Amino acid sequence: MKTFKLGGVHPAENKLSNNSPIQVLPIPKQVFIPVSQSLGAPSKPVVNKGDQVKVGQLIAKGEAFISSNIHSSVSGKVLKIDNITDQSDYPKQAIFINVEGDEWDENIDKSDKVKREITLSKEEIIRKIHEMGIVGLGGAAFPSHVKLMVPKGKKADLLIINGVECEPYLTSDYRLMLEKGEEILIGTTILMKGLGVNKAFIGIENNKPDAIKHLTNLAKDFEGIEVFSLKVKYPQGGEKQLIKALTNREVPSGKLPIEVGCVVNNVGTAFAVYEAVQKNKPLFERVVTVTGKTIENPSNFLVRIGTPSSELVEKAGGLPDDTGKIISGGPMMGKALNMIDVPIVKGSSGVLLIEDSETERIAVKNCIRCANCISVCPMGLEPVLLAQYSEKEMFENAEKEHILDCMECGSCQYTCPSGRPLLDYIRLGKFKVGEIIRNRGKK
Amino acid sequence: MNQWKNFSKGFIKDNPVFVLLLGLCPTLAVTSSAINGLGMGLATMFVLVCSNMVISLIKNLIPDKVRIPSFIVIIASFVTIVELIMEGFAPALFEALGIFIPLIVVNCIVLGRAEGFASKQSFISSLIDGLGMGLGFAFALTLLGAVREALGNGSIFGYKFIEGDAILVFILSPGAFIVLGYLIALLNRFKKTT
Amino acid sequence: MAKKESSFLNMVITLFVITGIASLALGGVYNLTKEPIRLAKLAKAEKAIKEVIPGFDRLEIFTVKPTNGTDSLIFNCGYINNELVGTAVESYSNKGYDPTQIKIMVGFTPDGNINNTAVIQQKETPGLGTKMTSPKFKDQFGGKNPKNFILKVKKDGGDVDAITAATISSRAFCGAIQRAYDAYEKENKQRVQNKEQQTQDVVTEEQEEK
Amino acid sequence: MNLLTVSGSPHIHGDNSIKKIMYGVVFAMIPAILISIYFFGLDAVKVLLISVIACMFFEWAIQKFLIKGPLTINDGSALITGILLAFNVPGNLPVWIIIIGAFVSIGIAKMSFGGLGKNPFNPALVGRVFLLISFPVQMTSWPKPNPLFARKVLDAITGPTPLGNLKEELKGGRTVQDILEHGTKMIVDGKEVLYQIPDYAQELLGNMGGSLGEISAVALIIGAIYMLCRKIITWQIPVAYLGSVIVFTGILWLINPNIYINPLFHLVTGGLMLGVFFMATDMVSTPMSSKGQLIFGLGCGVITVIIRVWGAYPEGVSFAILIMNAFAPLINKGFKPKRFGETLKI
Amino acid sequence: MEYLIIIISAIFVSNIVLAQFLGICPFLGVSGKISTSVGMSGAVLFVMTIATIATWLIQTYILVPFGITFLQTISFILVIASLVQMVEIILKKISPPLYQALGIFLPLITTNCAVLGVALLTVSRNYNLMEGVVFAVASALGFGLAMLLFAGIREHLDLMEVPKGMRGVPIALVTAGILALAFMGFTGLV
Repeated sequence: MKTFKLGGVHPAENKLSNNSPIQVLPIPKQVFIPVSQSLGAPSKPVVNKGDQVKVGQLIAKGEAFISSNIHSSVSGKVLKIDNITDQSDYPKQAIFINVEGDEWDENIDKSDKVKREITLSKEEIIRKIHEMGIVGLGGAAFPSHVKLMVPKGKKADLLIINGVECEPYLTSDYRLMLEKGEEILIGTTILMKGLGVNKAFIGIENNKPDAIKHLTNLAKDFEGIEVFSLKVKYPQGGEKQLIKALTNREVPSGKLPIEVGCVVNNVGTAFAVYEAVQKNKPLFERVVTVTGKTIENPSNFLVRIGTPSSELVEKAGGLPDDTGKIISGGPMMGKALNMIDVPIVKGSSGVLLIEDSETERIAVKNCIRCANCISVCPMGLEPVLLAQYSEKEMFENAEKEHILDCMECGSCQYTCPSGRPLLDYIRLGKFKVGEIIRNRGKK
Repeated sequence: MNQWKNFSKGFIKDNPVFVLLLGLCPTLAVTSSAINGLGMGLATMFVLVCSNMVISLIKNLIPDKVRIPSFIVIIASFVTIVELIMEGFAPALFEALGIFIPLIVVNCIVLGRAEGFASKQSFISSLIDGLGMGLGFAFALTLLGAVREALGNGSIFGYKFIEGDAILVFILSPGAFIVLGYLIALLNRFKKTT
Repeated sequence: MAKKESSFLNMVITLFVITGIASLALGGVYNLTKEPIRLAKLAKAEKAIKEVIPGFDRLEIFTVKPTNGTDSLIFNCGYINNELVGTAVESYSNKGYDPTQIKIMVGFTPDGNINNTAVIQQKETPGLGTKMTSPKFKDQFGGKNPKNFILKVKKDGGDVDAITAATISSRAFCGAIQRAYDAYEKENKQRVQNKEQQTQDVVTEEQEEK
Repeated sequence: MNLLTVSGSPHIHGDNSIKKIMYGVVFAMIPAILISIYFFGLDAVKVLLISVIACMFFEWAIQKFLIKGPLTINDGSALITGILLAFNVPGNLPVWIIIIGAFVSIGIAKMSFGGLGKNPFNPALVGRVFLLISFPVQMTSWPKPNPLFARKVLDAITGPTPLGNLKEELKGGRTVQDILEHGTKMIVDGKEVLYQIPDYAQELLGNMGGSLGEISAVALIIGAIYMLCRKIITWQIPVAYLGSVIVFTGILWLINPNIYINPLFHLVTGGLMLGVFFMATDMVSTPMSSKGQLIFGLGCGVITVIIRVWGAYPEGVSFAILIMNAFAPLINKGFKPKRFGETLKI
Repeated sequence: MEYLIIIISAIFVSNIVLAQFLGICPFLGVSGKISTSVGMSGAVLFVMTIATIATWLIQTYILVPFGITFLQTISFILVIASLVQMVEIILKKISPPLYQALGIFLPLITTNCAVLGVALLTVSRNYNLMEGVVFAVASALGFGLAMLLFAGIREHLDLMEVPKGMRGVPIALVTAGILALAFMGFTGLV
C-alpha cells in the first residue's frame, strides 16, 4: 500500500462523526464574514452599511493576484463593517449581515440535478473559479485559480485530489466523498481541464474503505481519474507528503508542487469547483465537522460561511460543561479559539471540543534525546535542534538547519515523551528567521 | 593598604588558577601530590617574582617592538636558573616535575604578569604583585595536590591517614581535571554567597 | 626616564644586551651548580649501588654492550680488598607504560644470584606501576638466581608476582633485570675466559721460564 | 464553565512519556536481574539494592540541596543507572565502593551537567570505568557463579572471566586451542585449581564469572527483544555494533585461529550483550539520526575489539561506548537525517 | 612498526592533552566551536612539526656538541617564538588563504606549552629526527582529536541548561576528566 516514507505518526483516529450524514444547518440570525479568508491579500468590501444583499452576491473583491472574491452567504442587510476576532486571534475586518429570508442570486442553479457536461474552455474555467471565490478547502485556503495558472517554464502533468483527511476527528471530506462522489469527480475533470492535464489521482487513506470503493466505482466512468488507497499516516494530507506517497516525486525544499509537475486540490475544493462551474454557485457554504468526545451528537453540517461556531455546537447537542478547549480544524494543526462565536470561514474544516482533562499538556521535562521527533518529522528535520536553537535565540543556526522547511504538522510535539513544546519554539524560530531574511533582503 | 590589596588579590579574588585560569598545564600535571604541587608552585613563584622585578626595572630600556622577546629571554633565564638549582639541590623533586619545569617559560601567568603588570608598574608594586600571584599559584597547586593526594592515595604530604586502597583515579589524569573542575565550581559558589 | 624608541638599532642593541647578560648570568649559575648537580647524580647512583650490593671499598666502573638493545649498560663492580663482592648493573627497559625509560640497578653477587634491585628512574602510572619501587615487589628478586628463577610474571608463565593491575610495568621491570642478567653472564664468561687466558699466559710464561 | 485554553497546535499528545520509556527499560532488565540472582545469590541482591538506593539517594539529594530544581526522582532514570551500575560490577564488591560508584555516576556524570538528558556520557559507564581504574583489584576479582538451587561448596570463591583468562593465557604464549582444551592451572585464594573456560551453551545462559548483569546473553537478548518491540530502542546501534564485532573478530580469526578466538566467543562473553543492548542504546548519549547510530555502533564495535585483542584491559565495551559517546555530538553534526526535498547537486 | 607505536601512543594512549596535560589553555580556551578548534589544530600541527625539527637540530648539532645543554630551555623557546613569527610572515606572503585560516591562532601558539613540551619530550626520549617528526605530527593529531571531540561536546552543552555553579570552565574540566577516563581504555595498546 502506498504511503510517504519519511516520518509520520498515527494518532488515535477518533472519527466519531463518520456515520453522521451531512445535515444542512439552519441559517443563523446574523453572520460575520471576514474579508480575509484566503492566503494572500485581504479582499476589499464592495458593499456598504445598510445595503441589501442576496445569497451569492459579491460583497468583497479580491484585487491582488493572490486573493479571492467573497460572496454573501445569506440574504439580508449589511449591519456594519467592523473588526472581529477570527481563528488567528487577531482582529480582522468583517462584514456583518443581518439575515432576512433566504433569497438567492438568480444566476445560481439551485437544482439537485447532476450536470456532467463541461462546456467551458480552459480559460473560462479559471476565470469562473476566480470569480466564484474558490479557495483550497483543506485548510490553507490558497486561492484555487492561482494554482491552475502554471507559471512559465513549468509544466503540470498530474492533478492530485486530496481525500486523505489525515487529521483525527475530522470527517467532512469523508462524508462529502460518500454523498457527493459524482460531483467531486466532475469537479476533478473540470480542474484537469483547467490545468490542461489528462491524468488525476485521488488519494484516500484506507480507514475510509467505503469512500474508496464508492469513488473507485464512479471513477470507471471518468477518463484519466484513478483512485488510490493509502496507508493511514499523519500528515499524509500535506501536499508534499501526498505527492510523495502517490507518485514518489519529491518536491524540492522551498519549492511548490508544480516543480514536479503536480497540483494538489482537496476533495472539498473539487466539489466547490463543480458547483461554481456547473451550477454558477459561489463558495458561500461548506461542510464542517462538529465533534469531540464529550459532545452529544458529533455531526457534519453544511454551513453558510460566517455562521458563528456556537450555532454548530448548539445544533450538535450544546456545549458540554467540561469543555477546556475549542479548536477550529483538527487536533494536530487546528487553532485553539478563545471564544466560541468565531465565524466559520472557507478554510474551516471542523470545530473540535476538547474536555478539560485532555486540555492540559503533559508536564515539560528535560529532553532525553530519544530522537522520536526526528524519526517522525515528515520533512526530515531535527525538531529538537530547531527548538533548542530557537530557545537559545540562535536563529542563524536554525536557518542553516532549514527551519523554514517545517510545515508545522506537530508530529514532533505529539510524539515527544518529555512533552516539550517543540512546535511552539519552532514557530517562534520560523517567525524570527523570516524576519532576518526579510531584513537581509532590504540591505 | 594599596600594596596589601596588590598582594592579597592573587589569593582568592584574582587567583591565577581558580579565577584567571592561567597556567593550567602544570597545575593539572604535577599535582598528583601536595609536595609536588608546592614545589612547582614555589618554583613558579621564584620565576614570577624575579622576572617581575627585573622587567619592572628595565621596562623603559626596552623598545616596545622587542618587548615580548626580551621578556621571554629574561623569563627563560630565570627558569633555567631554577632548573639548575633544583637539579643540584632537590633532585627528587626535579625528577618528579619533569618537563614542567622548563615549561614554566610558557606558563601564561609569568608572561601575563610581565606584560600586563610589571611592564607598567613600579619595582615595589611588581615585586609585591609577583609575590602575591606566586603565592596564590603555589596555594592553588598545593591545595589541588593535597585534595588529589588525599583522595587518591589516602595521604597528605606523604603522611598516610588511611591504610589500604584509596580512589586511585584522583592521582591519575582524569582526577586532575575533575578535582580542579569541582574546586573552581566550589569557589564560584562561595564567591556568589559572599 | 623616557621609553626607548623602537628604532632598528635600539631593538638590536637591546636584544643583544639582554641575551648577553642572560647568557653570562646563566653561565655563572651553571658553573656554580655544576658540582652540586654532578654530586647529586653521583649520590643517587651510589645510593642505588649501595642498596643492591653489600659494602665495598672500591668501585670499578665500565660499560658493556647488552645482548639485545642499543644502549650499553653500566657495570659497577664492588671490591673489598680487591676481591669482587658484587656487581651492580644499571639496566633499562623501554617497555614501560610511559614512554620514559625505566632505569633500574640490579645487584649480582659473584655467584650470579640477584642480591637486590633498585629503581633509578621511572614514570609509570602513579599508584599502579610506581609500586615497582615498593619493597614488596622489588625485594622478591633478592637471593634468586635467574638460572632457575624465571624472570617473567606469573601470568606469562614465570615466577614473578606482578604488581596488581600493572602487568605492563611488571613485565618491563622483569625485562630490565633479564637484560642486566644476560649482559652479566656474557661479561662473566668473558672474564672467566680472560682469566683462563691470563692463567694460561702465566702458565706458558712460567713454562718458558722453566 | 471554565475559561477556554488557547495554545498552539498540536492539541493532542501521544501516549509516550519518559516514565513509560524508563520503566520499559527496567522491565526489560528483569530477566538479567533474575539470572544474576540465580547465579550469585544474596550477593547480587545486595549489590543491586545498594546501587539502586545510592543512585536514587544521590539524585534526590543533589536535586534538593544543590541544584534546588524540581525533583525528578520518580522518572526512573536513576533507577536504571543504579541497576546498570550494579550490572557492571562483580557481585562481591564492597559496599563502600558501590556507593562511590553511584556517587560518580549520578553526581559527576549526570547531575553536574544538569541531570537527565544533558549528560554527554552514559552515567553508569562513567561510574563503572571510574571504579575499574580506581579499584583494579576489587573490580576484577569475580565471584564464581553458584546456582541458587544447586548450591555447592566451591573449591574457590573467585575465578576469572573467560575473556580475561583467555587474554592472559594468550599473552603467556599459549594457543587458543590449548587453552580451551586443557584449561589453566591457577592459584586462587591460595589453592591451586584448574580453570576451564565454559562451553558456549553455559556462556549463553550465564554460567561463568563476570559482572552481575553481563553473564547471561540469553536474558539480555530477551530484554532487548522486548525493548525493540516496544520501540524503546532502535535496531541500528545493536546491529551495527554486533555486526562490526563479528566482522572484525571474524577477520582476525580467519587470519590466525591460534591467537585470535572465534567471533562467537566474543559475542557471548564479557559485557558485550549488556553494552550493546542496554548502554550503547542509551538515548541521551548516542547520536540521533539512524545514519549516525550506525556509525556509532560501528565505532563501538571496532574500539571494543581493539581493546579486547590488543589493550591492557580484557574487556573494552565500557571504554568503547564512552569514547563513542564523546564522538556523538560530532556524529550528530556530520550525519544529519535525510531532509525531505533535499536537492542533491552533482 | 616503531613509528606505528609512536603514533598510536601519542594519539590515543598518552594523548598530549588528556594524559600529558600539554596545551590545556587552548584546549579550554579555543574549543568553544568546532570550526575554531579545527583551525587551531591545523596551526598547532604546522608549528609543532617545524619546531620539533628545528629544536632537534639545535639540540643535536649545537647544544650537545658544545656541552651547553643547560641552555636548552632558553634556546628552544627563542627558536619557537621566532619560528612562529617567521611562519606568520611567510604565510602572509605565499599563502594568504592559509594565513586567513591559521593567522589568528599563530600568536597564541608561542605560549602554547604543547609545542615546547613536544620539543622537549622529543629530545628527552632520544628520538631520532624521523621519529621526532612522527611524534610531533602524531601529538598534534592527538591534540586535534581531543580538541575536536571537546568542541563537539561543548557545542552540544551550549544548548543545555547546565547548573549555575558548573557553567563554563568547571563543566568543561569535568567533561575533560571523563574524556580522559574514557581514553584510559587504550592503556596497553603499545
